[in-house]
Amino acid sequence: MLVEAVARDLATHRDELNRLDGVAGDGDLGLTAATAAAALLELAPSLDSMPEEEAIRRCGRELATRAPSTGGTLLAFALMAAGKAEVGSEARPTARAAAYLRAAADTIAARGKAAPGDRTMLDALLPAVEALERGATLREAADAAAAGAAATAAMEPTVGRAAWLADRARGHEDAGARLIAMAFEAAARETTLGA
Amino acid sequence: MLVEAVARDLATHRDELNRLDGVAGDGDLGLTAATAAAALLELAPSLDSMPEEEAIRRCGRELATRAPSTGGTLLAFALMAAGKAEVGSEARPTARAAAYLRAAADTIAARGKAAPGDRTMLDALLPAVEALERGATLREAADAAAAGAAATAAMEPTVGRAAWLADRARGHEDAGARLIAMAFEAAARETTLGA
Amino acid sequence: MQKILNDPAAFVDEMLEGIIAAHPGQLRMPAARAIVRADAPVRGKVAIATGGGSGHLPVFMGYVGRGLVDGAAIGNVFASPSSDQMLDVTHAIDGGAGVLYVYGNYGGDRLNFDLAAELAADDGIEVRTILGADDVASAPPERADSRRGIAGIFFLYKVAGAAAAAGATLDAVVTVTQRAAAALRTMGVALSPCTIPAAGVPTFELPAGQMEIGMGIHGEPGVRRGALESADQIAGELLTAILADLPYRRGDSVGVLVNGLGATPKEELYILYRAVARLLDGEGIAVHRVWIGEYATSLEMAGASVSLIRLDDELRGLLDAPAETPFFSQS
Amino acid sequence: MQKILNDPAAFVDEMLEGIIAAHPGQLRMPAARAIVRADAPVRGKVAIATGGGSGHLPVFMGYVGRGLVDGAAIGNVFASPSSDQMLDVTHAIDGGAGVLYVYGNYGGDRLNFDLAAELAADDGIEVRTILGADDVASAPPERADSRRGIAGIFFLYKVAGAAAAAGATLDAVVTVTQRAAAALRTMGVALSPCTIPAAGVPTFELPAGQMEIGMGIHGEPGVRRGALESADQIAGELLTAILADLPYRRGDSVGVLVNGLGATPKEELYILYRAVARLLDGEGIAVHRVWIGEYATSLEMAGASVSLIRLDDELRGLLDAPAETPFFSQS
Ligand SMILES: Nc1ncnc2c1ncn2[C@@H]1O[C@H](COP(=O)(O)OP(=O)(O)O)[C@@H](O)[C@H]1O
Ligand SMILES: Nc1ncnc2c1ncn2[C@@H]1O[C@H](COP(=O)(O)OP(=O)(O)O)[C@@H](O)[C@H]1O
Ligand SMILES: [Mg+2]
Ligand SMILES: [Mg+2]
Ligand SMILES: [Mg+2]
Ligand SMILES: [Mg+2]
Repeated sequence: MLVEAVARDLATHRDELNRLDGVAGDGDLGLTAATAAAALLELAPSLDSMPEEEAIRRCGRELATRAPSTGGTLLAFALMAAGKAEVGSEARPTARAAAYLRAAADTIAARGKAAPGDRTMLDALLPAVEALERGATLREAADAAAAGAAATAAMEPTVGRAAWLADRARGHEDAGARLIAMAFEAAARETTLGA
Repeated sequence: MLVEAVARDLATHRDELNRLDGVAGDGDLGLTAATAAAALLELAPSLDSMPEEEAIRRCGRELATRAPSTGGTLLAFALMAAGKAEVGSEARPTARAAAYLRAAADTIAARGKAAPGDRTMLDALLPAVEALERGATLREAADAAAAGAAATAAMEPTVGRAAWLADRARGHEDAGARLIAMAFEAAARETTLGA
Repeated sequence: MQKILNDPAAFVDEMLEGIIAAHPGQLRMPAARAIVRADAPVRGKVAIATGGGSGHLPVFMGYVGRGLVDGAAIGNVFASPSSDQMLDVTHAIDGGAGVLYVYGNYGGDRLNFDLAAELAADDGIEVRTILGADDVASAPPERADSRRGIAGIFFLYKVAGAAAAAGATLDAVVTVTQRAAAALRTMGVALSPCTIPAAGVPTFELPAGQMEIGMGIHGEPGVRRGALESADQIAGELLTAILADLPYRRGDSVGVLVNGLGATPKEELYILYRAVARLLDGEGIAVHRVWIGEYATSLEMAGASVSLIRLDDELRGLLDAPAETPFFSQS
Repeated sequence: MQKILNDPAAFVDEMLEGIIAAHPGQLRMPAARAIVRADAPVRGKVAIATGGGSGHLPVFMGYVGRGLVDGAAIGNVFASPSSDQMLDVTHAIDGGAGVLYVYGNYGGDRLNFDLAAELAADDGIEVRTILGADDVASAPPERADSRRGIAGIFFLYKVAGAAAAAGATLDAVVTVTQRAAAALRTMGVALSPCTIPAAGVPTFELPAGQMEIGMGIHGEPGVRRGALESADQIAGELLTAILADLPYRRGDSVGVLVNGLGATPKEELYILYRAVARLLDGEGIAVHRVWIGEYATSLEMAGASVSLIRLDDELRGLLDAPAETPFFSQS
């Protein structure tokens, strides 16, 4: 199942995410990711019986309670909004994903007062959403997210903890962007394998 | 001048004495020695005009005020007692030294409630005193002090900080004994050079 | 990781168990990770809530008590508590006169406290918010509202808590606490990193012989890294930045907080204060009262911060008022 | 050496200048390195003097104040003050009702305090002495009078200070403080060394991943060195030794002090206390009151100690009495 695959994968990147977050932030995004992953793995069995939208909202509520850091809370808001997105029930999986994730990205931008280029998760998420909206496969969306994350290494941080000493961050990817890219990568791999 | 030569020499052994004291004690005997040395160097010019006994007592009072650690205070008491020892004014320098230092050793033993073999300064001082009492030269007394200090490496500590975990000290000379040996060595060297 | 703990994942909950076990007459935990005064709610009194990540004791729950704050929501180390926890605290302390949230200006805390405030409003509780944003090193004056909150928040707790204890209305507490926040500046220096227990390795590297001026209390970047300087030089650099920022002027009366980040001995804090006192004296600024010790820590980080708050008669009275918690007592 | 200081040789004097500058209303320095209550001597009250080496704040001068001690003689880091200083303190605090010396059982301090007591007696001041010798790790019971004094001395200050403040005679203060000393046991664990500023290098090595159980607060050897264990295991090992030594028994009422040595965060002290509380509960020993924080430090050493004092009604009353110094306040 997708949630489980992504959660299991994220937990393995704990130290890398901590290290990236430590470059300019407080070095705990890996811990947040691991906590979130554990929470989602506990939750996963109960999701099977729910409609897709409800399952997505449920994941968001779980993150809000169990992983309430900046990154975790923004993702929680994002998932809660995604689960309320207008999605044609007939739509193909990638089209549904595009609709959910557009709502997610808009919510992060609004709640985080962040714009593209601000060196945040958004810089990995938006390219993936746009790719899906153009009809790309999940594999292609994951590559777009990875490219977006890679590009953050050259960006000036202007929001979040990283904004406080811009210089130290340069040359390192934003931790939140990397996390998004990892999640897409795990999802793409799972979908391919499962297909 | 003897006081100056010994003081100047002791100050150079600061780190070695700290290290030895740190093996089983609190690692500050070198600092005490350096502080004492600085105090004696300040005092030295004024000593020239005093009778020998008074100069010795004055050194003791200076240590009592400026270097009041266990080692420093015992030496202070020792010098104050030495300066009151019965010394034939006709006596040769090494005989006078023997009398002063016998009083010093007795005082350390009494005030410190320490006996030979307890792994203290006394284990370097007593062999030197005994040598002087047998008519040895200062050079020979210094060698006796060094041998006495070396022997402390094999002794069980029973007094002072070192008594608390006997094992850790084994194989290392007692810091206070080493200090005494150093002082004799510096005195012997100065006397030879000056002779 | 030279730490006294059991399972790193249980760090926060075991610490809270220890705190409740140690101080049952003064503190209680009405819901998970929600710490309030044992006698909360105090009927008719404006209630003060705070909260944030763990690893900063006595921030946050160390200030829960008489004359200070009424409750605190406690997150994982360096991570925000959830809006649920904040709402739990809000309900447990609400005495019918409104609730003031006072916490540090960090993204996660803001997102969650704002949501909690909305939910509390739905439940009919009036909530107001004042952010600690005292770290002059974290942003230039033109972006002062994006500054981090660090040790100076102690003064906001003290002012808000004393005003509320004296019976002020929510509006009055907000007004005087806002004046305190506007008159408050802090800057710090870090001499070593710290290790989040669950991470197991230091958040960043700071080589021996180096210091970072302006570092945040979670290891966020400072304004410059360089060779470790003398206490007098450090005091000079911190005070120069602080004094120019408000600015503080000749004739001002100030409260001073010299805060240790965790591993720095009190001896060193007093050597630092000696330099601060001389510099303030030279500037003609009068010290009304000083607080020196560990008021907002960063686990076992070595380093210190200096906070100044410019005082008027009302603020002096509130700072001098008695207060008592298991971690802080002033009579 | 990651320290905030100027000249290492000026460490003690600059710290004292900082303390006097910070707390002029509460403390004064009538002679070099002699710190006394600003209002000393208190006429007719038994005066309590203490002192010892620097590097242990709030020990020693942090306990100078109302309800605690009247004065302290301050030595170099980890080195005894001189008998002159002790005599200066004695004269400055003598209120005509006699003076009690309470200090830790270390060679240099004993030699100097004993000489000071003799000189004070020559000046017509009656002086009595009680030694802190609470460290069970430092000698077996048959040599209990050679034990080191560590953090438990806080309880002796508290008891003696409260009794003296209540107007007890010198004999009465001595009697109750001796009872406190006899009912008091401490044991600690070190997780890192510390550096004497003037020495510039750590006093000893303690590799990461190791701990030393029973180490003294100047780095004196403990009873065993081994792999760093969990908080629960450490609490078990410390309490086992402490409980067996007095021994403390089912039904006893105790005061508990969990003391941080310098670099260990309060969070960890509370995790340690959680384990201590469970163990005491299991033994049927009732905790009357706890003190948790930095009460006797060893510069920036990481580690902690646990002290127990068995209480009777009189001791409970004295421990609960109010006290106030710039470093400690209890109401
Ligand atoms: N205002 C914001 N808008 C969007 N994303 C943000 C914002 N602030 C931080 N982030 C993202 O969150 C990540 C950090 O998450 P996390 O470690 O949970 O934060 P913190 O430890 O500061 O609470 C950053 O790498 C960035 O991608
Ligand atoms: N009771 C004693 N009698 C004689 N010598 C002693 C005694 N105790 C300690 N010493 C000597 O003093 C030395 C330590 O001196 P010092 O470092 O000044 O002591 P401390 O730091 O414990 O005050 C020891 O190496 C030992 O030689
Ligand atoms: Mg983070
Ligand atoms: Mg020593
Ligand atoms: Mg965080
Ligand atoms: Mg010493």
